[in-house]
Amino acid sequence: MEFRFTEDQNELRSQARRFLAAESTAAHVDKAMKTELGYDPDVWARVAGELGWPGLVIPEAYEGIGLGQLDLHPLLEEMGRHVFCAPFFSTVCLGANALLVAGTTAQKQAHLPAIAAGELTATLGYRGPSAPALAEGASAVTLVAEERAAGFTLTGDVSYVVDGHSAGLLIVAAWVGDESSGELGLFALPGDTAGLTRTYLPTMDQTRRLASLRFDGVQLDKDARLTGMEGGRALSVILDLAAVGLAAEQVGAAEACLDMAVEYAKVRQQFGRPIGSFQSIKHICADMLLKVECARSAAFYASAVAAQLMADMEGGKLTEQKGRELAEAASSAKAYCSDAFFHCAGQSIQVHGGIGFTWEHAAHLYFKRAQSSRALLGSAQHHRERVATLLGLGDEA
Amino acid sequence: MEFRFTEDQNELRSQARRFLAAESTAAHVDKAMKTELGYDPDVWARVAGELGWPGLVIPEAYEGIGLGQLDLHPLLEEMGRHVFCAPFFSTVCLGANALLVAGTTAQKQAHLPAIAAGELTATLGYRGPSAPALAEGASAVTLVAEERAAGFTLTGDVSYVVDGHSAGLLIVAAWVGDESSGELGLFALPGDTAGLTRTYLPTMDQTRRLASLRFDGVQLDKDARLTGMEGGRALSVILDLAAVGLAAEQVGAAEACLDMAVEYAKVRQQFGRPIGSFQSIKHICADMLLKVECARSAAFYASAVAAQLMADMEGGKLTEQKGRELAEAASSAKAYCSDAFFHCAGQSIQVHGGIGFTWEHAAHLYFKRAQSSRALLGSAQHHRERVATLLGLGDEA
Amino acid sequence: MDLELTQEQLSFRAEVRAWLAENLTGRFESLKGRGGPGDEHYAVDLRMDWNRVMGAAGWNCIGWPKQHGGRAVPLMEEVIFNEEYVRAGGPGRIGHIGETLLGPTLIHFGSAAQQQKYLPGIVDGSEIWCQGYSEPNAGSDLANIQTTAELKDGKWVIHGQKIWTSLAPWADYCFVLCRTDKSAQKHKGISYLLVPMRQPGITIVPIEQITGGSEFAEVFFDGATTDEDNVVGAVNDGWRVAMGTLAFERGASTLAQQQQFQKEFDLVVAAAKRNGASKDPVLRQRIADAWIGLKIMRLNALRTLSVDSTELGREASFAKLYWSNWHRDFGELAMEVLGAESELALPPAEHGPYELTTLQKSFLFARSDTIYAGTNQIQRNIIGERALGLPREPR
Amino acid sequence: MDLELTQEQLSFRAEVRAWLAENLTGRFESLKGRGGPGDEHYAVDLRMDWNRVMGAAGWNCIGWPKQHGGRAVPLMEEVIFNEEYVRAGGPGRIGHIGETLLGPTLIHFGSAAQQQKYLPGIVDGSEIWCQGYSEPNAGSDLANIQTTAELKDGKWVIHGQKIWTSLAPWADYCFVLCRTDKSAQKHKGISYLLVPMRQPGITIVPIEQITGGSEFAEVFFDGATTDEDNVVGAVNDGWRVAMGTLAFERGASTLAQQQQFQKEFDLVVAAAKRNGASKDPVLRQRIADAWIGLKIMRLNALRTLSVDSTELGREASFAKLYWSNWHRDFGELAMEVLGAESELALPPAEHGPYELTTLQKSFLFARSDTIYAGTNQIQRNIIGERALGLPREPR
Repeated sequence: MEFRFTEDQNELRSQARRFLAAESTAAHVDKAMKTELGYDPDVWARVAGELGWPGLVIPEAYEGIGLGQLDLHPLLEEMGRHVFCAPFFSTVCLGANALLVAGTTAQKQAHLPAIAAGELTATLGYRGPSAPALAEGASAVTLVAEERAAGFTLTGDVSYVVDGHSAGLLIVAAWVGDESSGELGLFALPGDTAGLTRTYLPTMDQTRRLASLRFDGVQLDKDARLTGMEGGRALSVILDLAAVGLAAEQVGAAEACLDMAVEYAKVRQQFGRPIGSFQSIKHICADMLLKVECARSAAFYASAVAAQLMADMEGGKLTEQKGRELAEAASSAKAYCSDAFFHCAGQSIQVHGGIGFTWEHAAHLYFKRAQSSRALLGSAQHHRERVATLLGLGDEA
Repeated sequence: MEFRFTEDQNELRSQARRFLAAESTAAHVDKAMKTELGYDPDVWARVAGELGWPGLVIPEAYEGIGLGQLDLHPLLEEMGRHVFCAPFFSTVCLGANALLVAGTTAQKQAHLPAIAAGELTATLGYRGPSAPALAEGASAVTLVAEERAAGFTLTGDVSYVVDGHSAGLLIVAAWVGDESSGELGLFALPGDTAGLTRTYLPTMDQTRRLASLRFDGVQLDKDARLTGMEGGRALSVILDLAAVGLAAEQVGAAEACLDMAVEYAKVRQQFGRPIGSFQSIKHICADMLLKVECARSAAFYASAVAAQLMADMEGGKLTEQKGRELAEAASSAKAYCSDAFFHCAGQSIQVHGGIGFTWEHAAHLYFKRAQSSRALLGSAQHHRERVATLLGLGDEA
Repeated sequence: MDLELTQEQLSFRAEVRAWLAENLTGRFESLKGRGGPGDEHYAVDLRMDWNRVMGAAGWNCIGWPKQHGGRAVPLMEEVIFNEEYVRAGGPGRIGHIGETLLGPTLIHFGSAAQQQKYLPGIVDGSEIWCQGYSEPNAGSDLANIQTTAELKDGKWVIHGQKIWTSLAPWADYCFVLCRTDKSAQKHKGISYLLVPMRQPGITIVPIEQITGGSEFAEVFFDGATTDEDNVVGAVNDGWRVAMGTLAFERGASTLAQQQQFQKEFDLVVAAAKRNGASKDPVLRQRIADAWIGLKIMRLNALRTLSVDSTELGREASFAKLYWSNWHRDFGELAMEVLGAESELALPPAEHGPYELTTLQKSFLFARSDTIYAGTNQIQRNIIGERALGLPREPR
Repeated sequence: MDLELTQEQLSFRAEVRAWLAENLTGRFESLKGRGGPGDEHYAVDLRMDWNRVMGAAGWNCIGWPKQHGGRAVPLMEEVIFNEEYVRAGGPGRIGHIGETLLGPTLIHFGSAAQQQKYLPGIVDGSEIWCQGYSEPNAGSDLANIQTTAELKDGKWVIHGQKIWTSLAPWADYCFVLCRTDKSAQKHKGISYLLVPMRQPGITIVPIEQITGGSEFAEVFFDGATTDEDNVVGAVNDGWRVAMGTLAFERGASTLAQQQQFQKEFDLVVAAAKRNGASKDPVLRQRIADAWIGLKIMRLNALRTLSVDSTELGREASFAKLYWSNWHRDFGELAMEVLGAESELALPPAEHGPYELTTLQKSFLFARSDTIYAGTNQIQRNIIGERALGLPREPR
């Protein structure tokens, strides 16, 4: 039994940290987040070209590097740590994962090589703007796909789509027929499909873009539907994989908040001594450390379960039990890491005092990212409720 | 507008503090809590004879002192502060209040003078042992009163009755007919009524006695039913008044925890200085102070609303609005004071370190009392949910 | 205890309400609900006009003694005025630093000449003040200020840097803590100077904050001057004057603030009812808890107002800690109630490049509440040492 | 990362499981699930028998080197043993202080003679140790101990008082921190002595604790003696030895403790299902949160076990703070889930005058978890200073 990062994973982390320390500085972030695109396409081209990150978890059969979700973990931690503005999370954690889970071989062949090469960005949308605030996953879907002889007609709205205004490939969840059918379909379509209107949505956290998609009777061919796995189950697995990725990001970001606070507490003097020598500040930092490392345990374990599930799936032996394990691990990690990151981001501001809430200091970027990550893919409350259900609470009568 | 204690109330508090400092020492409490009765009858006789406390809120028409619920507040704070073991809460806050709210003039005449004189103790029972954990008030009642020509036959169980094994007068809530009738009745009966079995229940908090009552076809006359107010409404008002009283007790007890912790932090030396000079301990104490004073504001306000309601009721002009105000104030106070007392009792142990969890030190008495007070008359969660309902949340659709 | 208003108080309230209904209209309509904390730089010129209208009608400084231009109303009337003002949507008071901090300081510590020169402009609403206390290295440790003032040819010549100064670009004057005796011990050798803001030698650099707004500024003094007699209290006795200023706040405005929070709370309840969060038992708990906390904030303030000023109760010692933590937690709750929607800022067409909703601003700005005017840590020290008598840390 | 057991580990587990199934029966049946923290004084004599049975079968001290009587199994096997032991309901190990604290200390710091004299009794389960560290005025500030030992005629003569000593009435020996040079600075001049408990000059006074039990005792030394060579390490170098003792704990038992907590957690889930609390969304949140916390406790321990001992990760620094706070919060949750029933102790007929349920004991005893073996405050200091490198407080 071994529960630690391998040498290779540590090397990947070091590589990522070197690159991002140079290419995702506060100045880069500030510049990127003020553009509507939300990232620097030149940096993204280098990420794909020099580093090959978009293809990291794409199998070699589809021209990727063929590593697993567990290797993604240190990379995502570093992206969180540097508030990296890039379509990585949308393209890899949402888009590529959706194709890997639910795509047919032909669909994978059609899109994954382009994603791995960095030529195609992608994302997944599922939440309708009118869905109840607490609905999540399938129950938040309001888009409808009417089945025709030649394919499908999609009508309705999807919102809160990460990088939805710029992604080259959109994957959306829709009720086939209507919601009462209970049949959920996943559909892949190019971002410039006729009848589709995409609107960029300004957000409180400017480091991750959201968009809304209006489907005005969009006509899709039959083969736009991802049929590699039943739609409802596939959406659940994809969102779990994405939650695991987001949790890893949150760990790195939380640790950045801790590190900033500790460094500041060591040098900032008040009353003739470093503020970190006062118990109030020292204990705030100690509690942050605890949360960061606990978050890391939860997220890293969830990444391991995700990696096993993907391996099982490739081997054609995905079990109910494994899906349940992933759900449990993903929801635990997302709930814990969301709260941990938010806690650390808030406490980092508190330790920094006045400068902590200025625009000039990076603390606010983390704080806003903590809030947006917390709201994305279901609140901590939603995920805890899911854990309670998985524990069998409430089944007894 | 004035929101402070009057001279008379401060005088009552001083009197109570003097008496209880002498008669409710740690040694007294330890002795009383090891008896099955749970209090010292001689001290109780003096409380009634010398001080007249049992008659404090009983109108002069019934041979009481005729003060209001607001005057009860400082007295209850002091009883909480000294963990006073006596049937005061049961007799006055539950029993006498039940008669005042729901009794007919004849029923008041029959019992209140004896209560005021200290000759009769009383209590109220409503919760069935099989009621769901989260049910409270009427929905926790399982006892049934079958109506006969000559009166009522009571069958079933009531549990968690404060001082129920020793009270001279029992007031119990029961469904008239059966639960589906939706008609709740309150019944007064002597503790030694035939067919009634009373069992003392050992509790984690030994400073307040609970008992269970088994009604094995107990025959009561028609005039045993309290008909001064509709039973369901009456039970709600009585439990609110009791919750307000309990909240006042919690404030005094919480303050005792704070005071003990502060005194200890001033004298206990570690690392060559008083532990209260360390920020960690100092800040714990500061947060306790905040909670104590906020609890006092909430409870004192609730006492004021209770006093107004009782005055309105005596004047025959009790409105729906006033009942609602009491519900809001009582639930707010009970929720906040429960948490505040629990917090302070726990933190007081923490500040005391090792000796804080010994039997010899009084800290454990407060901690157990905090837990039992929190569970009594509905959890903080129950009361917050009630506040949410009163705010109209969830009514919209 | 008596929680009812007297007949006089009821008619005072009616008077305030009527005046506001009649005057806070027309061109001032756009000010409603704006200009509070986190938004203090909003529409400053129009708010200065409004301040003069208030002054002309005698509504500024109503608690001041009559000889200084006030109405000498009792504290409870001040409370009533503030509550009505918030209820009517009255904008953040642009003159509040003059009215609540500098004015009382001058009334208590100032010379007759200073009172005559500076108080009328506050009362009539024509002159705006800002505060020069904090410095980059003097935050929690305020006595560590390094800004100096030297007397040369009958003028104080000032060098140094102040930070977190609200309204600096619009202020006519600033009260500035300066070190006037470098050889003295930390808390000694500080003087309290009144300095005109519109002069060479003063540079104002706005600080962009977490919300994207710039409520605060840095103020650089590079040889700015003020007349010798613009020192309040004795030279080198400014620390005592500054601490006095902080004590003048006695809770009248806390109630107005509580009502401001109530407005934000109502927004959250409305959002919860709209999006279904009001039916969620977990969020219901948190909303009820916030409501109870808000109610207690009000009750605490009423208790503070009900004691004689000579025996300030312990409930006054934690007001800042209490409201700032309540507001911080409330901001978080607001975002949870909004769910996914919590991320959506205002649409770009109508608004600037980064314009947040009221609740988003509240959520973000609340993070500064637990820092400015004494951090949570400092507040807990003060409560522990002053209200509970716990020993100070060895220094 | 590999979370699967190896083939060797699986068969080791099977061996442990089989032995426990066969031996933890009959007269030992009554010990199941008893004797843990808060209950250490339960059925001590029978547990001493059990300890000898364990010893005879070679299950005590399995991680020790073979030359000292252990099996030298790897850390993961120790974990597996502990987990199986808890799963089988194995009682609190009466010899744990000898096995986990004194033994490793002697192996590391002791003389060959000391090792030969004292280790066999721990391994075979015949001798029980207790710890003499804390004193009334040396709690968090352990180095402030005042108990003295003076060398007279080849014997250390000891005077003073120790407190919070578990198992004192049953122990054969105590390792005692004594001041042996009063003129030296605080952390110097302390020696680590091995003292027989059954002698005149030692008085043991049990301390009744919050649960009504008496797990701890005060130990008074009034001229008790021990041989000159019963000092571990050099005279006056005992502080270093004592700190070494504390470092031997590396998480193997944390996993067993986590599993003990899991058993308590299961009791709460069962209660929730029985009384309907499991359907309450607010309590469901808290139960799920506790479960996640418990899972993380296990994951943290696995991480600690997976690193080389030379590079102990930061996740080891907060294990105590984490589990004690988890357990404190869990106790509170347990009471909330039980509701009104949380008050009911065990019926008096069958039980003593004050006999609490398992969950009540856990709830109460958890309040000491955040205090003993380093309070929360001390733990946060250690994390801040050692793991984060923050400066110490000026002393």
